[in-house]
Amino acid sequence: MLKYTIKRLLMLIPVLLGVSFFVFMVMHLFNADPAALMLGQHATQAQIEALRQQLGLNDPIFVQFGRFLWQLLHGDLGRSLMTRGSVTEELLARFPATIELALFSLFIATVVGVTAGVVSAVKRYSIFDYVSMVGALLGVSMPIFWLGLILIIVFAVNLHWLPVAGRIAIGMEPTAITNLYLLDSLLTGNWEAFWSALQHLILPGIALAAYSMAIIARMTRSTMLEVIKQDYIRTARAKGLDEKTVINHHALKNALIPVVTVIGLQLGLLLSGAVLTETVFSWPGIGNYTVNAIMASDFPVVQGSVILVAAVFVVVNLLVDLLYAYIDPRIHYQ
Amino acid sequence: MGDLVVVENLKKHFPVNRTLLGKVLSTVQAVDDVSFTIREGETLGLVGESGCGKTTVGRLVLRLIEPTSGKIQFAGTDLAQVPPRELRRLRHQMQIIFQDPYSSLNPRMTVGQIVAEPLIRHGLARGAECRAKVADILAMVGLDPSYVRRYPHEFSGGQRQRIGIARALATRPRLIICDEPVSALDVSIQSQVLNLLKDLQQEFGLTYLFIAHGLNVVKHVSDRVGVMYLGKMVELADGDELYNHPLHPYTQALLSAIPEPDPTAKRERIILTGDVPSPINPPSGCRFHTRCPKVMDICKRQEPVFQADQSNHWVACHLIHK
Amino acid sequence: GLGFAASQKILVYAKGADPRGLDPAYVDDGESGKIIVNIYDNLVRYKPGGTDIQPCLATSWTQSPDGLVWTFKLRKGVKFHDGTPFNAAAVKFNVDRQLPPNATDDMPYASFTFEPVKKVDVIDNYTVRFTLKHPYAPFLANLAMCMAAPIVSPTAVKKYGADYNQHPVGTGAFKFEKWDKDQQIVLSRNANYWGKKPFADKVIFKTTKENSVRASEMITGAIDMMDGVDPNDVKKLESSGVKVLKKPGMNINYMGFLTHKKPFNDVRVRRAISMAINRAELVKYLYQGYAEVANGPLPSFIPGYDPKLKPLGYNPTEAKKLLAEAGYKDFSFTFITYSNPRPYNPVNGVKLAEAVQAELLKIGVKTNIKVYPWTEYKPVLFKGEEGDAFFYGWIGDNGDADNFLSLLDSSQIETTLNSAKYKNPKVDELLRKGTLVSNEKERVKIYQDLQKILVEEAPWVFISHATDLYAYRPNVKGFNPHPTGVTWLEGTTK
Amino acid sequence: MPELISVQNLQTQFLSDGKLVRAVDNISFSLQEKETVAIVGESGSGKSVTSLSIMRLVPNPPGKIVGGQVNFHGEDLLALSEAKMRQIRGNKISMIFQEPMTSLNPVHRIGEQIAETIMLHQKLDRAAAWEKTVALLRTIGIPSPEKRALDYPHQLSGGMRQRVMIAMALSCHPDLLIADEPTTALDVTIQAQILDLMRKMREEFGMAIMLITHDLGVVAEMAHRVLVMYAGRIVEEAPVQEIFAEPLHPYTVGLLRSIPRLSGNKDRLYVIDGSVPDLSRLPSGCPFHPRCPDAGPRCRRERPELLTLGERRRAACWLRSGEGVE
Amino acid sequence: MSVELNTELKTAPVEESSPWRDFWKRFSRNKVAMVGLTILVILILVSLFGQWLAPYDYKASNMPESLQPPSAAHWLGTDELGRDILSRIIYGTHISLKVGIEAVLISLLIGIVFGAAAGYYGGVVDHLLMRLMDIMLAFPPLLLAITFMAALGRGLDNAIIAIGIVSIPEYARIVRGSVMSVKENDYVQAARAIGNNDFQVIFHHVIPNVTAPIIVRATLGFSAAILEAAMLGFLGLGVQPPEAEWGAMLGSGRSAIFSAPHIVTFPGIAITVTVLAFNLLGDGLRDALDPRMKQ
Ligand SMILES: Nc1ncnc2c1ncn2[C@@H]1O[C@H](COP(=O)(O)OP(=O)(O)OP(=O)(O)O)[C@@H](O)[C@H]1O
Ligand SMILES: Nc1ncnc2c1ncn2[C@@H]1O[C@H](COP(=O)(O)OP(=O)(O)OP(=O)(O)O)[C@@H](O)[C@H]1O
Ligand SMILES: [Mg+2]
Ligand SMILES: [Mg+2]
Ligand code: NI
Repeated sequence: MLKYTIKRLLMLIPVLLGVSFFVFMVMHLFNADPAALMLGQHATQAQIEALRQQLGLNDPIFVQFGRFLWQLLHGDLGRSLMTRGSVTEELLARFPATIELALFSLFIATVVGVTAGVVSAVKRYSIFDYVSMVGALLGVSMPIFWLGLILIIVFAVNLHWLPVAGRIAIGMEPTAITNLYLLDSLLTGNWEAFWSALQHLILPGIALAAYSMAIIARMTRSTMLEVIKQDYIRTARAKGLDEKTVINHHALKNALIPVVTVIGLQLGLLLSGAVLTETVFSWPGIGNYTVNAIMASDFPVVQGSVILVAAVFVVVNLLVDLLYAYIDPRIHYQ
Repeated sequence: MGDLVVVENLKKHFPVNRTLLGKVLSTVQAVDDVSFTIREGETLGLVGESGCGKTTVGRLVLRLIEPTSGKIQFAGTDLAQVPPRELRRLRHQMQIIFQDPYSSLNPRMTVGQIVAEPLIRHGLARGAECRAKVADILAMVGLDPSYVRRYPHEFSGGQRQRIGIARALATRPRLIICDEPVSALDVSIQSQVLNLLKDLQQEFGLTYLFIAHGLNVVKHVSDRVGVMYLGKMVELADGDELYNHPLHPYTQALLSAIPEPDPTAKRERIILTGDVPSPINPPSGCRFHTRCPKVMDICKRQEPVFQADQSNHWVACHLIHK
Repeated sequence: GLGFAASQKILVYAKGADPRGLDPAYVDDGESGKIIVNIYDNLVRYKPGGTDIQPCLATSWTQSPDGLVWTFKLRKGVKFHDGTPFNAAAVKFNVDRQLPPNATDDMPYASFTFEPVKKVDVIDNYTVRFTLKHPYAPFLANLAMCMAAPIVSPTAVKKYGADYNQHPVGTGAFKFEKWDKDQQIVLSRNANYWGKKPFADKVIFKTTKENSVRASEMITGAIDMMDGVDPNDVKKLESSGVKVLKKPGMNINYMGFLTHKKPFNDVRVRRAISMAINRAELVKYLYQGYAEVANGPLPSFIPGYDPKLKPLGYNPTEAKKLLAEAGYKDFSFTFITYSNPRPYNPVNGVKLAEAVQAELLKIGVKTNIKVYPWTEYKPVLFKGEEGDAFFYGWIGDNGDADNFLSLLDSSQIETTLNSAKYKNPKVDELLRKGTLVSNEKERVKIYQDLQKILVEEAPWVFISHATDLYAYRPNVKGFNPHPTGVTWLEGTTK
Repeated sequence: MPELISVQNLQTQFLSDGKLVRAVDNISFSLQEKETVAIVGESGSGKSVTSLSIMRLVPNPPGKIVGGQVNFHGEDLLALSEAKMRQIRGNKISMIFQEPMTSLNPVHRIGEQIAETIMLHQKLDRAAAWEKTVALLRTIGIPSPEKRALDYPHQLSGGMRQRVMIAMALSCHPDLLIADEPTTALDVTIQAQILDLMRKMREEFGMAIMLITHDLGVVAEMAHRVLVMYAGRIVEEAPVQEIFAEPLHPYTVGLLRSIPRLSGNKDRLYVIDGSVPDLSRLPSGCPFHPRCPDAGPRCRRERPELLTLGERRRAACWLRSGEGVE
Repeated sequence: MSVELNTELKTAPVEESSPWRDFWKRFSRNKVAMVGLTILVILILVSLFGQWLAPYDYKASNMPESLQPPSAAHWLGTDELGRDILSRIIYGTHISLKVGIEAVLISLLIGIVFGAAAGYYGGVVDHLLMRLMDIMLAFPPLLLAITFMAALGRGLDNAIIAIGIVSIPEYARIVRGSVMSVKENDYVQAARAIGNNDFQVIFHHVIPNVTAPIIVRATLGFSAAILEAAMLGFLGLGVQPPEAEWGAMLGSGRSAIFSAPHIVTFPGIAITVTVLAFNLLGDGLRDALDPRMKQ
């Protein structure tokens, strides 16, 4: 297992390298001139040219990529054209918000999705089954941003049940430890903040989770149906085990194995879905930031955030694979 | 009659574990140094337990997979050497029938297309002539020629096996490899197919390499029988000779393990202990030594030679060749 | 912190985007300005509601008769938030860092604001002298701007270096406390403020990107005030008990013609198109009344505005006639426009273009629309090759007429500013005169003449001045946004 | 010997693809204590469904037991509550399945899977159950059972897995063991090992065995009595010696003659024409009549009942009814 | 000839059938899938004949009638420029279906070639292609599409290309997996045994048998593509005005969400219904094409 882990970690290097190269190249197809962008409306052509020279934009592309990689190795993603801030810092400042939202959504999606999937499979063709599967279909069919707007109108503006936008009520921020507000407020025992953070998470969390929840529910249902048909389930029943044990002890773990992979993939989708959810809910995360950067052609930021998200995605999938190996003893890694 | 197929020192090692850079770490020695001949018009039976390399031998003989080393002579041509284009031309002389009647027919093709394809590929017939030939062949294997438009899934296992046979027969081959053609069939259907194969052999003078793990079936159809264990041929002899005087302890155990459908028959059973070892790391010396009831010291160290006696009974065992 | 004590007085101001930064030397966006004015003071400051100048860190000033030397007396006893004293050396530091050779290329407002400055001298601890290269009438107004001119703490700039943008230190009514990116910026009361003591203990500038979401927060009471109210939301806000402030904005929303090439090098064609557009209808429906029809480039409250100026009126028949005269039958041309809303055009460039397109169709002029995102738009405009006409606008920086009118100065063709590539020696001449003359009356006269020429020549279709829309909770008092788009919040109470 | 279980008029149906399949169609038979009865028949003839019906494990939907009784220790199993039935499964009646590869749960250790049954039915605590598990594994000839108990199924060979299945089935000393093709998936030499083990266990535990297979060799070797099924029905029943010596039903006759034998000659084999009928579209009359060389008009018309012929024999064929086929 | 014909000839089913007919039989039994198909057929008709169906010109603005709620004259109301929303939605159908079809075609064609090559040849080819796919898979799709858009420039065609490129890896993977498993089938061996060359084997025997998962993925791909295009439209990266794309309608209409909620509601419903129809169809296809549903 350890050897496998190391091997997989080594495999990350070419993938991440490829990812960086890919993004870098794509970004250089950009139409806009970063120097012109930095200088704003009073700039002259000469000034722009001077800045291009200074930024090394006139060097051959591979030299630029080499420089970019070298900086990347030092954790330096360059500076934003808009704010002049270090992209690494700007991203890290927003990353916890995105992670919190994505994890929370993943949590909702997993808990609700798996439960609904299992119950649907066990009570196949019941009302519950139909309702949850129709729900799941809607979940994969509705555009996130539309759902988000509707949730805001209904639950925040009309019903006043939940806050409209933002991460937490003004001034309630818990002492920063991880910058995940839910976690921080728990760690510091700040219940008021916890409650507020939770309330703020619910609507964006649901909007973001809807798609993944649906996928997970459908996936769980179908693998569960598959597993229930297996011989070993028949064996378990033949032993005289009651239905609950059969499902929970014998079926669920097997059914979850493929579901785990899907859940891992969902995190990637959640990170990218966050782009829109964050826009709609003014969530101060990297999705929102990236969209702004794209609108502003702030390409170091776009480049940095895409690399960051891809790296997270790759690492998460590595973790999922390891987890997979852990729950499925058949996968025997030398 | 001469030898249609001569196989010498045939080896096939599958790489199973590679490093990141593609270096092979371990191999499955699926077929290891096997030699035998098949005479024109005879049936050579091949038995052995699951995974011992029977299928691999069959595919090697047709060169559907590339041998690691060794020689395969078909009607005087060394198949291991001929270029692909020529090999494809040779293919109409040698065909194969598979074990699984479900996966061996392309589900998207009609019976007619399936049977006609080899004819068309080899330019043996086209158009109306081809259709007539297909009808002939179908009739030959006992299928109604009106079935040409149907798809394989509309047939029962036995019928599908006949379609497979029809496809193999289409080019009038000299050699047919039968890779467990009846293992997947019900008892009552099995006999239909076995009889058919026999009839066809008589009619066309076909040569069969008949692979199976049911020893009674093999005995029934074969003139000579080879026994394989873990990638090696351990014994090869005339059918009756082999069944009446098995020399290799494995053959003896195998024969005694077959449940005879006769409650009155009382035979001394040899029950082997343990499982077939992995072909990835086969035991040293004689590969059977880990389970052999008559194991000697030498068996663990030295590989026995595959040798024949006067009556052409080949065996690889230290007990025999002292 | 563990939240704010309940007794604290907190004002929450929601806006649409994070500032680019909080170092006035390095920013050029309105969002930054809104916060900067509350952290920093300038030497001079606009009077509430207009662009007249009043003392601030400078208590008084004198100008040499030739208009080249300005001497400022500075306020005594003022301290920066980091405890260092404000004095003449600090002022000199502030200006020097934005003058060659210190100025860097990415200081967007340095050259605009301090271009005429030759040098700055410290006369004594509380007296500072600016020497200009040539007389420049808007100089004082520029010193009141929220870009480049606010006075930063030299110690802090040296301390934080490139990161100063994130750690502003000024002398203003509020101290910078923290900045949660894209979420909020928290300022706290400067208890040692030299001026009127601010009411609020904390001011929070919250970032809520979507207009409608921000309005929703207003309705639910999550925030105290906001800017960037979408005209569509006004009714909903008002019906929810929220107060909506409508202030004439310091901007101009226009459609420019590329005057250096066919067909719009012909003034008749320009005039014809101008007359074919029913601007009143645009204002009424597209902007739902939250804009004023422009009679020329200047908003009404800017000195130099001419209430008597007659714009080219809506007259499709005349327009057709003019076109025929100029020989343009079956006329068609291409607009370029931007994809996003702008302060002068709160619906976006596309919708405006589509509306104009529909108008022109009525006189049989067919048009194509080409859309660019904002950041790509400016370089395209600069090249002047794409399209025949373009949509654009201007937000005034300093409330000076020159700031608007110099957009048609032929010397500004070189920069992106004169996108219409309009060249008229008479206009250039009048503009030059306007910056040199310091007599108010004389200046107004010059600019009024100038505007008459512009209306006749029609390099632009002057469409509208967008109304700035703000909303605030009814319990908020003293919320008084300035026409420049910023709001000093020290007097705001709740 | 006293009767252990008696199945009467058992009927099980499936609804598959909109068609009704009478997988088990009104069959009756019984097993004595300690007796081994083999059920033979071609694929799809209803052997597995019969055994699953006794265990009440027929997947529902699509299957359903629609009639009959299964008397076991004086109770009708089909009428028991689900909870009562669970106490019988794995305890009084246990089952081994054909596929040793898939019948064990891949994600649990084999020791746990055996111990689970023991804990459930014998109310033992974990440690005691584990001890018993290890002992059982030793009995079935698994080397170093303490270590092997911690293995996952995929770490064992097919033969070992089937042994584990047997150990699991025997862990509570059942009165009846149902073995559904326990060796079909195994190699001949391994099959011999397993059959040998089953014989030993039969002696040691003294349970009755219902052995399902289609391999007549296995039958000859293991069974006391044989039931032949065809298309969901029992067509013949006889003690093992007699059925091989003198089969009564033409299907049994054909079956016996169509298998090639080691001792047999190399002539053409006997052929039962045609193929097993589709259970959802059974021919009228005797379901075997289209393939029967001796069928007469009556066979096409009327379905023959299972008639008792002689002391311990039954057959369902007009030829044997004394009434003829005309 | 001495081989006798068997009686099984007589008992075998006689009716002519084909896999497609069977498939259609199974499929048409699935009511939900039929609903999906019906909706799609309607949408396709609408997209083909939209010009004649739409009550107004989708780009004709009429300022005095802006932001009207649904009424008899404008069934779904009007937008900020007074354009008829129904007409715009009808017109948008064409664009959405175009996005779906073209994006899927792009990813399908490239994906099949990559996947078939990787799956059939294995080894180095497989390794190289799949590492490339891994790299692309490392990006969340929307983000990757946006990145491409940032580079390619905005506009519908670029959006379609971006969306198409982004899902190539998924198709390649599916095709590769299916090819690898189909390759194991004896009929592929048989095809080689009767003298087919690689090309013939791949195109006659392998590809036709991997269509089921590809078709299913493609139907779901339509919906994914439509949703992604809508997202790009929402962000303002999609079509050029005054074209009517649903996502863009939603995006530009969201400022009026309080004063005229209908201008976002209807395009939202249009997207949901279309995507739903594709999903229903995809589910139905999956069931109907599932080999386990065959006997
Ligand atoms: N393509 C392959 N790659 C790796 N190993 C293989 C491959 N094909 C066969 N083997 C291995 O080679 C050995 C021999 O396989 P083969 O299929 O020839 O056995 P067999 O005697 O036909 O078995 P069975 O009776 O199960 O069909 C087995 O261990 C098998 O796992
Ligand atoms: N889950 C099921 N759904 C539908 N039909 C079923 C199901 N299980 C069994 N059947 C049908 O019941 C009939 C009897 O099946 P059964 O499994 O008892 O046969 P068998 O004699 O055990 O065959 P085999 O030797 O292949 O195991 C078959 O025709 C089969 O199609
Ligand atoms: Mg084989
Ligand atoms: Mg069975
Ligand atoms: Ni003949």
